[in-house]
Amino acid sequence: MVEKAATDLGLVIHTAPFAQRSARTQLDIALAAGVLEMSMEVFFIGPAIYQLVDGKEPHLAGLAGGMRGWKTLPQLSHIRCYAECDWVQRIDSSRLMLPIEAVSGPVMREKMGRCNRVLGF
Amino acid sequence: MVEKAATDLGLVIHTAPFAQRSARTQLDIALAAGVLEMSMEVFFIGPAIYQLVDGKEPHLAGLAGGMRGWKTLPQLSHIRCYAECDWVQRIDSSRLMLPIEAVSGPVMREKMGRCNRVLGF
Amino acid sequence: MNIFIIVSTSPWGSTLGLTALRFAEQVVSGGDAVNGIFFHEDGVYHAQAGSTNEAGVADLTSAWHHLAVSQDFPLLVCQASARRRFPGDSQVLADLNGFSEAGLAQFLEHCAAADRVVKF
Amino acid sequence: MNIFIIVSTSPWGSTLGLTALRFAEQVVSGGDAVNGIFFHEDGVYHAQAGSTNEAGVADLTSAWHHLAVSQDFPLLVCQASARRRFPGDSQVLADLNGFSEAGLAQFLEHCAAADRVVKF
Amino acid sequence: MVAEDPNACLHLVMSPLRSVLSRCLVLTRSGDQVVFLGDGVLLLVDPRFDSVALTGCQISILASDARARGIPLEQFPGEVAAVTEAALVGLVKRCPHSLSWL
Amino acid sequence: MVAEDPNACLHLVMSPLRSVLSRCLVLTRSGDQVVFLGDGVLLLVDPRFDSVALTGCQISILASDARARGIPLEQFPGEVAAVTEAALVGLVKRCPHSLSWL
Repeated sequence: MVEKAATDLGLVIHTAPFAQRSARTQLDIALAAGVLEMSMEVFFIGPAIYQLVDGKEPHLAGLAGGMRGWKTLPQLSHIRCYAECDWVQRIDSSRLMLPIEAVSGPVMREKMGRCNRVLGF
Repeated sequence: MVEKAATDLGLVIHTAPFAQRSARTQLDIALAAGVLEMSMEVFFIGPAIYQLVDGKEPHLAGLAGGMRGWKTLPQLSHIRCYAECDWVQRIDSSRLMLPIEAVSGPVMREKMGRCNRVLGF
Repeated sequence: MNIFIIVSTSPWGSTLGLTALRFAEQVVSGGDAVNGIFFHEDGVYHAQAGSTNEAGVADLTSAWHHLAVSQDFPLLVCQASARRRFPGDSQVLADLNGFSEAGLAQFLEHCAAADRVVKF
Repeated sequence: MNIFIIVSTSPWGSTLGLTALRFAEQVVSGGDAVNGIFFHEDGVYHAQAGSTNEAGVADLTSAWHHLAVSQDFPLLVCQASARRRFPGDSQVLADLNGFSEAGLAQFLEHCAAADRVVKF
Repeated sequence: MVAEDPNACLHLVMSPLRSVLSRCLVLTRSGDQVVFLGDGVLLLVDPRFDSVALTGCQISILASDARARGIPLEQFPGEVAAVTEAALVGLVKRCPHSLSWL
Repeated sequence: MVAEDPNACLHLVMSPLRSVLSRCLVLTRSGDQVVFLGDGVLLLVDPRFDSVALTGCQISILASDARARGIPLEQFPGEVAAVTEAALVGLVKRCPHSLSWL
């Protein structure tokens, strides 16, 4: 059996989607990593999962759009997304832009530990 | 019996002492109100009570000093300070720059409601 | 009623700046008055035109100026907050965009003169 | 070891900027290397000299510059963060103080080249 | 024209963090108005948000901020009122004091 | 010279808010290093701070940040280590990953 290569980048997202208003910080880093063909595991903590909710109307609060860039990530590189069970349960899965694996904290911690590089935002 | 006049200003302080690094925002407003001879009630919520702790060494973290200005307030105008019981209990009272009344939330809310103007920082 | 508004957040740090602007517009259109806006802490960046040159995001500086001129209320920039953030002469910067520096005594006088004070 | 440092807070918004500087100095004096500093979000204000002209508070801009020159590592200012905050030509501003603008690809390359990444 | 409520305080909750709400609760009592706006709207979808602590308060959410962040207004029970910026002016006029929690 | 611990993560807690610590705890496990610095040092004097959630982790506090804020280092039990910026470099070298919680 061939051992699976470790994921290049573990991205831990733990702030609210628009905490720095443009909300693009985390997405932009994910896109840049995708362009460099880095494989990624993204860990959404708490309300950060709302990054992936489609159907936002950011213009209503004077916010920039562009969040749909998340949808393009699987075309760039290998990506897997995780979020906490209790947050995922409350969101209609048809509204999520990428497939999400609802897992516990310890499972996320374990997967994160095996990434070559971890960045948190 | 003469009815006591309402306090001019209720100041609600609910952020950590150095949240904006200089930590002087709240003190500066209190001092400005004191100079205008406004009577004051100051409500410290959570870690904000550390504003009044003496013996800080702000230079160790590159912070500006001047917090001892709290001590001069009673010379400018009438001032009363309140904080939550559980926070006050954990601080050696000899380290506080002004007398503090340890009270419950409902008591603070009641006193606050009777101030002519309330400002929160 | 006379309403005094405090803005403490930067144009890019949150959506509260835009909410404050809309709130002020609604105060006026409902027949009440704004007696001034006080830009405090990171709110002082509202006085810096061109701060948010991002597609789809409104530049609030000129919107504030427009509303203040039409309704004749002052845009007050907290002097201490501005001096901590803007290198050089912050008064010059503020003047350019129709804002003026104010100290805390002036702030408290506006608070006292208003029927309501609200902070964003 | 090679350590890459991210600074995300403004010089006045917290004490973490000074902690980052002291951390970098300790990395160097302990015989390890800093392969760069990335100033992100409100951290970009570290590139603006004279930001904290307050008594008793150190101006970090020149301290960063001094350390970077003596140890030959780059001071990278996040381009997107800077353009959102500085009106006009942010590159010119950054250049003046020995900082240079960087995109996220450059950021990720520095992360990959380092043994450790730490954020303040 | 809304009548003034001399005993009510208006609490503007602007943070998505539960511990900021905890601080707000110290000074909240029955009859107060609590409005969630800005990133604070995310508190209302936090699985650990407990509305029991706000019993006796009128709870509102700023509709534009909720929709901007992808939070559907239909999902809230009747006890949460979706409000406009104009309605927010009404609440400010109704309550002599307001506190902002960020 | 401290040995590298390939399984440890270093958590830098920079916020005084308990709910930021809650987020940190989601990704914390026994053997991790947790350092309180910046305004995060105030969490250690929060009456509702519960160190049980950090059982199995080494807890440290940045001494300069604590003293700057008037928090006496003597008041902490032996389980909390006061550290310098130099010691922080040692912790970063020891742990392959670090996460900052602000």
